[in-house]
Amino acid sequence: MYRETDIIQSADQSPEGYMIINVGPQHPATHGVLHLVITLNGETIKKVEPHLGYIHRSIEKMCESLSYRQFIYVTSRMDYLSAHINNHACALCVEKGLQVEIPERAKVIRVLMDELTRIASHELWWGAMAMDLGAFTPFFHAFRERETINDIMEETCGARLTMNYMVPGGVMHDIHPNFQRRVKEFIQLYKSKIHEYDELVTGNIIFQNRMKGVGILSAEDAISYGCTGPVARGSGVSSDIRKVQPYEIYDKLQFDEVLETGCDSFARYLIRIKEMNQSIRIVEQLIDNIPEGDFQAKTKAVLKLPKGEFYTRVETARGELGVYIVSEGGTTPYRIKFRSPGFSNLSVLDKIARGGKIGDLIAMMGTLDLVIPDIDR
Amino acid sequence: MKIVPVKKYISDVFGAIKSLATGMKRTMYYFTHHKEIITQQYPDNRNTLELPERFKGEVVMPHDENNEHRCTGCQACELACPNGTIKVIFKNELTPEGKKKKAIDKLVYHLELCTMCNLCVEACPSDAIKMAQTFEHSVFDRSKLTKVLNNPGSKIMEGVE
Amino acid sequence: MPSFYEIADQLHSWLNANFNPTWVLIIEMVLAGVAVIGLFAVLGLVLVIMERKVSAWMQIRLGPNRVGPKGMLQSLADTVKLIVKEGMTPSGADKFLFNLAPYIAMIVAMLLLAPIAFAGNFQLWDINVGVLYVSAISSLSVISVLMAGWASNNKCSLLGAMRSGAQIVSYELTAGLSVLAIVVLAGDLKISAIVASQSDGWWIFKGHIPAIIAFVTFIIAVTAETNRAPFDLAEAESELTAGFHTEYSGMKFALFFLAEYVNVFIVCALGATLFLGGPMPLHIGNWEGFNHAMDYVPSSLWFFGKTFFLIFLIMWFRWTFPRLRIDQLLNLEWKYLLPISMINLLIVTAMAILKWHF
Amino acid sequence: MTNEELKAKLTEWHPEASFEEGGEWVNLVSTTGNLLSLMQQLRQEPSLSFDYLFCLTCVDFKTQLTMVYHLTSTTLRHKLVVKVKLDPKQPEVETVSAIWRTAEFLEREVYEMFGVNFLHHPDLRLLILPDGWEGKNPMRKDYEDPVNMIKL
Repeated sequence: MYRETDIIQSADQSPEGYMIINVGPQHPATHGVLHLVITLNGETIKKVEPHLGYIHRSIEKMCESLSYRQFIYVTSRMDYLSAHINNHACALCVEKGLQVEIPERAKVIRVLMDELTRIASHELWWGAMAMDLGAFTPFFHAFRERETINDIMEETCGARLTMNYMVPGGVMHDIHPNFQRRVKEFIQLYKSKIHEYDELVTGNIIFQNRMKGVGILSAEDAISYGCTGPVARGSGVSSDIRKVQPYEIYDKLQFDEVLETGCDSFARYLIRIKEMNQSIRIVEQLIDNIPEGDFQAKTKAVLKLPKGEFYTRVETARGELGVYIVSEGGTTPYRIKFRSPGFSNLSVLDKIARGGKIGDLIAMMGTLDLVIPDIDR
Repeated sequence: MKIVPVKKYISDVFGAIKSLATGMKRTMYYFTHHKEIITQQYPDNRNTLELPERFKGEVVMPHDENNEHRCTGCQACELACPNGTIKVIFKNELTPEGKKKKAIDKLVYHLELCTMCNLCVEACPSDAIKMAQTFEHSVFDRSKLTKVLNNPGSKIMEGVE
Repeated sequence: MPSFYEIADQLHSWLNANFNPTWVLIIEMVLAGVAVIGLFAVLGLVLVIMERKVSAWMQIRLGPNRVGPKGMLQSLADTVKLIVKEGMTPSGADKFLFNLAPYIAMIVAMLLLAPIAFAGNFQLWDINVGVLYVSAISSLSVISVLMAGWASNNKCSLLGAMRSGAQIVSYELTAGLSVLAIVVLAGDLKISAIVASQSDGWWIFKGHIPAIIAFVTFIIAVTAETNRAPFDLAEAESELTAGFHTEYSGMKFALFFLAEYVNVFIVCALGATLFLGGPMPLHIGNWEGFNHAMDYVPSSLWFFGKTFFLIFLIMWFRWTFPRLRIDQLLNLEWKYLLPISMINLLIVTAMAILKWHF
Repeated sequence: MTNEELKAKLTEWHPEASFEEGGEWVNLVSTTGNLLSLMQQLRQEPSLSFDYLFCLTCVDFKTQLTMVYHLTSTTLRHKLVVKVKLDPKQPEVETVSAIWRTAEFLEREVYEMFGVNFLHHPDLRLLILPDGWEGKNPMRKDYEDPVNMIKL
C-alpha cells in the first residue's frame, strides 16, 4: 500500500543523520493498523506523517445502499469501543428526519447505555495507555471492570462489542430484569477499585514524568485542528456536546464538563479519569429512575426520510461524532458522512509530536486515544 | 540550566520512592490475594458456561415435536438483512383442498456473512426465527457455514399465516 | 545432608586417587562446564516460569497452568517450541555478527558464573579480584546487544542497541560505586573474603544507613544494566517492537532470552553475596538459640533463598512500573544515582576508617 | 446568535448570497470565487468568530458536486452551513486549510474520494487510497468496481 512517497524522496536530501522509521501498520503501540512514517534525528522526532486506509471499509459508501434501519449496525464497526454511542447518533439523526418523538424510557435507557459504554471505553484506554508506557499490570486490572460492563451489555443487548441496540424509535429490547441490580453492583465494584488506578498509574513518579509537559497542544491549535472530546478539553476548550448542544435528556442531568488547562498529555489523561467519575454520576442518577412505559416508539416498517439534510452531533468516548445524512426522499440515504472524532484528533499528532522523543510519541498516541477503524471508517 | 535546592532534591527523591512504593504495595496485594483472580478457564467450564438468553450467536428456526415451523416465507427477514445473509427459496405445495400454495423449500442462512444484528428476528412477523446462544462456530470448511434453517420434511405450523 | 563443599571435596580426592593430576584437572574442568550448562538450563526454566507466575498473580490471572502440575513444565514446552522453530537470518543482515551476537551474550553470562559462591566454600574459581572481575565482564554484555542491533540491519534494532549502549555505560558507574561501598567495608575484593567478613552479620545490617542506600542504588543500577523493566529501553516493545532482538527467532532468540535471565540471576547473586551475606545464615546479635537454629539450614539454601528474593524484587519492579524515557533514564543516573552513590561512598569510607560499623 | 439574526447579518454583508431552506441551521450558498474571502470574514469577524470547522464534506448530486462546510463558534455556539456548488467535470475550489488546520486532512479525504482539486492546499496527496491509485474517485455516484462492490 505504502510504496514511496514524497517523504522518502525528500529524506534523501534531508540533513545528515535523519532517519525514517515506519511505526506500523503492524506495531504494538498503534492499536490497529495505523501507519506513521516518522522522521527522526537520533531519538528526537522531526516529523510524523500518518498513512491511512489499511482498514478502510468505505462505510459511508456502504450505507448509501442500506435502508435507514440497516445502516445503523455498520456504524458499530467504526468506533467499536463506543458502538452504542455511534448507533445512538445514527438513530437520533434518522429520528430527526422522521420527526418521531421517542418514549421517555427509551431515552433513559439510551443514555444509561451511552454512559456505561463511555466508562468501558475509558477503562480500555487506561489499560492500553499504561501498556504503551510499559506497565502491563494495569491493562488486566482495567479489564476486570470493563468485563463487568460487557457482561451487563451482553445480558441486555445480546452482544459484548457491536450491540446494534439502538434502533430508530427507541431501543431494540427492553432492559433485562437483572440490569438495574447488576449496574448497581458494578458501581460498587468501580468505587472500590478506582483508587487503585491512582496508586498504580496516576501517582507513579515515572508515569508523571513521562506525561507532564509533553505533547503540548494549545487551546488555539486544538480549535483550529478540530480536536474534540478529551483532547480538546485537556487544552481547556469546552467541547462536550452533551453540554454545548444537549441531546436526549442530558440537559436534565447533573454532571460537570471536565476541563483541564494543562494542555499536555497528563491533562488529557486526567480528563478521562475524571470523566469516568462523571459518567458514574450520571448512571447513579438514572439507574433508579427509569420511567415506566414503552421502550420503542411505533415506526413504520419501511422508513423514508423526507428530502433534506440532517445533522446530529453526539459526544462519543473520543469526542464529537457527527452524522450527516442527505436524503432524496428514498428508503436509503443519498449520502452519509460520519465526522469521526479520531480523524481530526489524529491530524494534530504531527503538531504535538515534533521535538519529542519516540517514547513521547507513544504516550501522545495513547492520550489521543486513537481507534483506527474510527479514523479510516 | 536550573539549580535545584538541596532540600527540594531530597524531598523529590523521597516523594519518588513513596509513589513507587504505593504502586508496589498494590501489586503485592494482588500477588498474595489469589481470590481476586478473575480468569475464566474457558474450555474447562464449557459444561457450566451459561450465556444470557439474549445472546446473539446464530439464527435458528425452532421446530416443534411434529417437525413444524412457523415460517410463512414472507421474506421479511431477507429484506431486513443488511448483508444478504438469508435467502428464501420457495416451492409450490398442494393444500389438502387441492389448491396450490406457496411455501418455503429452504431458508438458507449464510453464517459467514451474518453480523448478528438481530434485524431479521425483529422483522419476522410470525416469530419463526430466533437467535441461538451458540458461539463456537469455527469449522474447517467454509461451506459448512451455509446452513438451511428448516429441517428436511418440515412444514408450516397450523394456523400461522 | 552433605554440603556442596563436601561433595566436591570427596570427588576431588577420589579423582586424585584414581587418575594422574593432568587428567584430574581436565575431568574437573569438563565437570564444571557441564555443571554450568546444566545450571543455565535449570535457571532458564525456573526463572521463566517464576516470572510468568509472578506476573500472572500480580495481574489477577492464573498464568500457565496446563503443562505439567500447575503448569510448572510450561517453560520446558516453550523451550522445545523455540528449538524446533526455524531461526531466520534477514537477507540484509550482517550474517556473521548476527549469528555471533547471541553466543556472545551467552558466553558473557557463563563467564560471570565463575566467581559466584553458591554455598559455603563452594566456588568455581575464587579469584582474588572477584568483584572487579564481575564488574568488568558484565560490561561486556553490551557488546552482544550492540552487535545484535547493528547486524540486524533494522532501524528499530539499531535504536534499541544504541539506547542499550548509553544505558549500560551510565549505569555501570553506579553499580560499581555501590559495590565499592561494600568492598571498602569488607576490605577485600575476593568474594570468599567478603562472604567471610559477614559471618557475624550481613553488611546491610552492619553498615547502617549508607549500606542500605548502597543496596538500593545497586538494585536500581543492576535492573538497568540487565535491561529489565522499567529500564527495558533496549527492548521497549511498545516503542521499538522488540528493540535489539526484533529480527531474532527460534534458538537464537532463546539464547538472548536465557542470557537475560541468567544475567538477572548473576547480579542478584552478587547483590546477595555483597549485601545479604551470600551463603551465610542470618544471625541476630546474641540470640544463641536462634543463631544455632539458623546454622542448621544449609548454606546453599541461604544463598539461593536470598538470590531468589532479589530476583523476585526485580520482577516485582517489572510488573508494577511504566518504562522510563531515554532522557529520563540518563537523568536518573547522572543527576540522582551517581551523586548519591558518590556521597554515599565517601560516608562509607569514613565509616570504615573510623570503624563505626559493627 | 439565532438563525434569523445570523441570516440578516449575512444578507447585509453579501446581498448576492442565497440561502437554502431546510435543516436546523442556516444554509449559505456561496460561489467558488467568493468562498475564501467569505470564510476569512466568518472566521475573523468578532461578532461571528466561526473558529471551529466541525465537518467538511462533499456530496455528489450527479449534476453538481456540493462542498459542505459546517461551522460553529466555540465561544458563541452558533452554527452555519456553507455550501459551494462545483462542476463535476472539473471540480476546483480554494482550500480553507489556512483558516482551519483541520481542513487539511478533511480536504485530502475529499480530494481522493470525490476528486475535488483544492487550490493552494499545502499537501494535497492521497491519504487513504493506496499510492498510485488510478481511476475514478470511489465516493462518486458513478463509481463502479465489479470486484469489491457487491450488489445485493
